[in-house]
Amino acid sequence: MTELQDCIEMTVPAKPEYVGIVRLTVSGIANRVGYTYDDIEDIKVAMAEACTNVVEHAYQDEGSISIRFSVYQEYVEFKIADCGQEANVNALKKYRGPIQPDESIQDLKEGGLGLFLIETLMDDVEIKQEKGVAILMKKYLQKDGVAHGSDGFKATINENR
Amino acid sequence: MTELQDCIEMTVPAKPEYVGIVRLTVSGIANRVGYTYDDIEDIKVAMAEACTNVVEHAYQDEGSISIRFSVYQEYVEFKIADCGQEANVNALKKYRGPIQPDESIQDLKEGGLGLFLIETLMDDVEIKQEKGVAILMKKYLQKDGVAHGSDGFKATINENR
Amino acid sequence: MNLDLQTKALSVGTRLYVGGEIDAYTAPQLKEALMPLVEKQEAYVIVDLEEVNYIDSTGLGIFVGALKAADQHNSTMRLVSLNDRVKRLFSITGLDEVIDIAEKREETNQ
Amino acid sequence: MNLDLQTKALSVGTRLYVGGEIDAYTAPQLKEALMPLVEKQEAYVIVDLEEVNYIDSTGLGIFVGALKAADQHNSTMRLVSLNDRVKRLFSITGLDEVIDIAEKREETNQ
Ligand SMILES: Nc1ncnc2c1ncn2[C@@H]1O[C@H](COP(=O)(O)OP(=O)(O)O)[C@@H](O)[C@H]1O
Ligand SMILES: Nc1ncnc2c1ncn2[C@@H]1O[C@H](COP(=O)(O)OP(=O)(O)O)[C@@H](O)[C@H]1O
Repeated sequence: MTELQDCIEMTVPAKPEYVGIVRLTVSGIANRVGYTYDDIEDIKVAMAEACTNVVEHAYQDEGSISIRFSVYQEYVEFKIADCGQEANVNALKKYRGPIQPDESIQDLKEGGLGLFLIETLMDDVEIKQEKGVAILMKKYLQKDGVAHGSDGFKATINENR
Repeated sequence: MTELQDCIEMTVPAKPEYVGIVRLTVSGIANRVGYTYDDIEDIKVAMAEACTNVVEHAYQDEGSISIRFSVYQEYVEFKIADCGQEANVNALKKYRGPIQPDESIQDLKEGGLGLFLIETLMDDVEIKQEKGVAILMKKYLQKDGVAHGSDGFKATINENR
Repeated sequence: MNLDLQTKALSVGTRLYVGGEIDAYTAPQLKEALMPLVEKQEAYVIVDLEEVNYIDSTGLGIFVGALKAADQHNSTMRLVSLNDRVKRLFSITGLDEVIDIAEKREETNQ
Repeated sequence: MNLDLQTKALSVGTRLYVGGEIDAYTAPQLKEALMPLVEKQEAYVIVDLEEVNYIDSTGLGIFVGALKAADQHNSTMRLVSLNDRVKRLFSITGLDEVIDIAEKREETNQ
């Protein structure tokens, strides 16, 4: 039922100019696998967030981003990993939410939305300590117009189209 | 002068549906590196030919295509490798040319143009026996409108644009 | 990522419109649409490649196969509206010498 | 793969047209164009995102920074012509509650 069908791997330098190339590859794979237009865009954002985190936080010097796509019948598991310094993975798991409208403008932070977006856009997200930080995220394929997983927001958006 | 700048690697299943995904990634990388439009299209064809050969000839059963892009200042080296059975690499190195107009139609072959296209479109091509067959090909970046390498045909085409 | 394939009956013959990228994945779709057309006796088949933006040797091979089948059935196959990139691959491989390819884009409205 | 950035002087204020994908690679370009506009005292800046088809948190962060700078300089920043995808990311993150975003596409011709 959830037998692995295909596995695609990719390694790129941890530099900002490669995040767009990863997005291009992601859109090709997601398209081929059969995701809806909106799901493809969500996956592109989530993947870019994970890659950008590696670019910005994983390495002192140079390093690379390892990406793996595991294609199953009902979902794809996306893994983004680095070999950076030991990160405080528990800190990465703390509660994240959207910006609060009652915050004063000067208290708003310019960062800190990446992991929140990943968790919101993907169906199942796991953060692990491996050689560096590894993020595993699943996105279920929508069949017969019914969204699997618990992404109620997306279901609403789709209805509006 | 020709110091390695970036290295990108990719592994995909040796199935026809992944050749287009490789092309998409190739176009993203070639674009970023700064190739002209025509060069990008040439590289896409050459990469697709090499990948299609792996899909069609390398494995009895399943297998994968390994791709590596080594970005240097003046060129990119593209490597496509498989882990298929031992192939007769010498046979792969025999002379190849275009179709002869005096051949009778019924003698024309439907295949056999892949390696010829690779050799014509890329600047420097090497075929090696490694775990399976490995093809290494270089494409120089055009600077100041002057083509490096010996690709006279392309230069003519460019003039017509 | 599939080909877009449509046929239209002409006063004489058939026009096959092809759109998309012709590669190892999509070539079988082209073959399935094209072969039955050229395998009729004395057929006249125009293949319109205006919407094709990519072709490689797998696609070229389909046209070689179709040419041979057309030849066997006294049929005619003509390719029209090739963009520069697609045309170029027919030229490099020498296939433009054996396959009937309309020279100018204007010739396509026949 | 760079951003397309153009400014136009309005009878009151400035309009910044942005085109392309706003991500970690291009966000610095946006920042460089946008910050000087909102860092003027009592400026009025319209950012036209009609040609932006992708944004992620790095790009959202630039707008948060610009909002803070605008606030410090008694300036106004208004985002217009967002496509559904881009708008959606401002909504999910709650940024549409703090940043002035024109509701309908029509409102952009001011
Ligand atoms: N790959 C990583 N390696 C090390 N630290 C990371 C990694 N990814 C995320 N982090 C940490 O988690 C924090 C939150 O990440 P995120 O929500 O994406 O926001 P931002 O990147 O804008 O700070 C980062 O500031 C960083 O400290
Ligand atoms: N990766 C490979 N593994 C094994 N054999 C190969 C490989 N690539 C090419 N070959 C051999 O070289 C021949 C010529 O290849 P090519 O010029 O691409 O034409 P075609 O693939 O249409 O036969 C193939 O028919 C095959 O026998």
